[in-house]
Amino acid sequence: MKTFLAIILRDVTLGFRAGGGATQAAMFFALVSLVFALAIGPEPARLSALAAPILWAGALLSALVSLDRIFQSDYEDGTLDVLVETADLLELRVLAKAAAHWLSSLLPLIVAVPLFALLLNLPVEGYWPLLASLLVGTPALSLIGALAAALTLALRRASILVSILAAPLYAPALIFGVGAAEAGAAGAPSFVPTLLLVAASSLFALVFAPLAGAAAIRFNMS
Amino acid sequence: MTRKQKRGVFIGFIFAAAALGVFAVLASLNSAIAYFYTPSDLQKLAKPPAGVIRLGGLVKQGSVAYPGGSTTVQFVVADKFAQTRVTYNGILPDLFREGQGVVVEGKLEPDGSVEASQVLAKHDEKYMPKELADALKKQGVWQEKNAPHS
Amino acid sequence: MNAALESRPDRQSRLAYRASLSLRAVSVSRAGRRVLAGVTFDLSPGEAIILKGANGSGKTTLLRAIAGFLPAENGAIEVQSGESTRSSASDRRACIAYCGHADAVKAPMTVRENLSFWARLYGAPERRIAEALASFALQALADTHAGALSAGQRRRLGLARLVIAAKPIWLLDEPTSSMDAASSARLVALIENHRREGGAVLIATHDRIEIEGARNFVLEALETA
Amino acid sequence: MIADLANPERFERFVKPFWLTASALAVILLALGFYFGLFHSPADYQQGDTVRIMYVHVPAAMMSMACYTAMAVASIVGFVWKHPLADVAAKASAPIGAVFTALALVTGSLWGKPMWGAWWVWDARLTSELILFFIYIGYIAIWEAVDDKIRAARLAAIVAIVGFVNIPIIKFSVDWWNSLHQGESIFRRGGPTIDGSMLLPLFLMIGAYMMVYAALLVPAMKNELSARRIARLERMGGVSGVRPE
Repeated sequence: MKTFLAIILRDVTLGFRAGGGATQAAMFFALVSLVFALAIGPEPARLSALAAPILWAGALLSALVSLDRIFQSDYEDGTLDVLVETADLLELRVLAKAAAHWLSSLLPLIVAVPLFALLLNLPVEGYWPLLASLLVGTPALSLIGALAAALTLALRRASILVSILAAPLYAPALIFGVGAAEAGAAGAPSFVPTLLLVAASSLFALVFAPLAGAAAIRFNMS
Repeated sequence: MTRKQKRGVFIGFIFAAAALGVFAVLASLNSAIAYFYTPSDLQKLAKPPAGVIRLGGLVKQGSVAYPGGSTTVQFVVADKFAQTRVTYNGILPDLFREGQGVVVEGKLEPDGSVEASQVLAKHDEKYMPKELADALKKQGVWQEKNAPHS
Repeated sequence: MNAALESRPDRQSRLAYRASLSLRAVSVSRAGRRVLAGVTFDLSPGEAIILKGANGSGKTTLLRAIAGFLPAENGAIEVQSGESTRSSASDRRACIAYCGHADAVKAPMTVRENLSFWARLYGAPERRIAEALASFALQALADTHAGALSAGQRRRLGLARLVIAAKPIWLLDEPTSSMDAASSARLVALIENHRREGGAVLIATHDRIEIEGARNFVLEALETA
Repeated sequence: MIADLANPERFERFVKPFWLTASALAVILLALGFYFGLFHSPADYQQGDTVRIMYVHVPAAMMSMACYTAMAVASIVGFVWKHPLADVAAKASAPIGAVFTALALVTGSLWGKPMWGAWWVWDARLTSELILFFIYIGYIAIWEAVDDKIRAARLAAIVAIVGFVNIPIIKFSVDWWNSLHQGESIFRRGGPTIDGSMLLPLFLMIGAYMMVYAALLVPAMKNELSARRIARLERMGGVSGVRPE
């Protein structure tokens, strides 16, 4: 547990230091939101209807662009050797790396969501459902992303392949996440059940990502 | 903790997560997560949803009308408990007819009707030669079971 | 075992237990091609082996196979420690510290932060960080960002991990690359101390390295095809 | 015995009779299926002649999932028992399955426009089938990206096994969610809801697609086995042993 926390702490620290990329993910998120807003035009009604999908898509894209950071640098500088060498359970290391990715790349962005929701004219009733669906659903992005990153860690210029592998598995979290945010905003009775499906996406990712990710790392180290 | 104990705890943790995930799915399946709202769903909403919605149900028998002989068509989409009026200006799919299941995409108007931008016909899983259907109808054993599959 | 370690205050007995390594007819393949075949040798406590061989002869492959990163296709790689024989990769790792080509050093962190992260991973007590700094004369650089270190200084920091890990068997891949003479001498001294404590060392290198009583092995192409 | 089949020549000799049979059956069944489907089956009481798209669409959709299942099973076998033939079978299945998936999507789209009134809708069945296509792409991409074929096989196997979760989702999507896509009409309780006169061409086409899969799989596997052997011969480098100096 102590080493688990130590790895998370180190990765989060590295993420926020110069060149760490955590701020890059947040800036990318801002950029995506801005680009969508510009493309859709200033009409408030259209923007407010699309605010939740835009912010979810922005979170997903920010996750995708930050994935190759999860294992690549550790692989290149030899840290991964040490992480594997000292691991009782490699699965827990993968879990720690995914948690660190979520904390450094996605949590700051969720914190910033209310601001962007304001810019995109999201109705007040939509804030809590959107934040809830992001909090429950984005762990799936980090977990699945860690698996995709583990699969491609030995490849140079893997960022596109990482996206190709991760994106199809992101679909349930995205679809149900947006669905829950919209149902919640509309006060529809399907809010809670949809949110449960978002949670299920994260939980299933929690089950298979560490197992498959650890297997992928073992094969990539050999 | 030894490695064996850690592994035991981890496996327990994995199973717990999987069980929770299955539970979440089952709990959510009890209430329909629809591609569309039904007319009764729309009535139950606390606040009418902004933007584009989808409405699914049966085209009510005898409700299809072309006011003013134009291309604008009006009809009523109904389920067992409620109905919603729909206005649409455009080409209807081949399968559109009274009694048939449809999914309508459009904006919910303040008066509770839907201004459709697209009308989709829902097909059921029944496949039958035309001649056979006609024969059955003639014999009077034909049953209208075109309700959307639920 | 850790408890026994903590109870001894003297620096001499950093090593809590001894272990010997034995390879029996080990063959290893990479990418479907056999790289090593019939590798057999023993490494007992207090011993040192220097492994030479041309580029591509499989030195790194052998070290990584022993460290358990890649599987041996045939044969047995075993670590004997006390009564127990460890043959699986994960069991072996408990007795092995591997320093590869890459230093595992994180540039944005200071020297001390790097060391204390390793200390966490290996479950080493805090005081060993100071020992590690001292063993490679890194005290003055302790709060420097690792990114500002020279290649040789980075290498020293990377090798200081051995002090933190405190494992009986060291596997060193080109440890003296980009090191100056003084640093190399420090490494040799560290190795000598490790052997006195009962540790064993396997070094793969092109460089000349003078280690008293070390056995020299060569990896070279087998005659039979 | 099974290990010997990893040799391309022996593999070819062993599977040649199967391949010839499958190819012949594929041609015959396709011809019969098209004949019955286009000329010798009735128009539907609601869909008219558009129903004939079903004879191309339904088998393609079934095979898109069957190929994936075969690929996942072969991946598990390759992962656990490390047998090259299983890796090769999994790899060779992927492009065939991807083509079946694309065919199902395209023919479904052609049917959807006149019937539903839209080329494409984002309902659960269509979306999950599209995701299947992207998983195939990801699987093929990782094979392409990793040079070392043994490692590529293991990593791709992980992708295939993880991606398998999508298969039950496709299958049961029409039951779990209120989808626009119609429900199961063949393998359902109470028997098929398709009239017998339409089932005949449908089953002929399903059989034909299976034979097409087998007929395409065998040469693809053989090619891959040969490519592997060539790669192995090219890489024939020295084997090192250790000796005291």
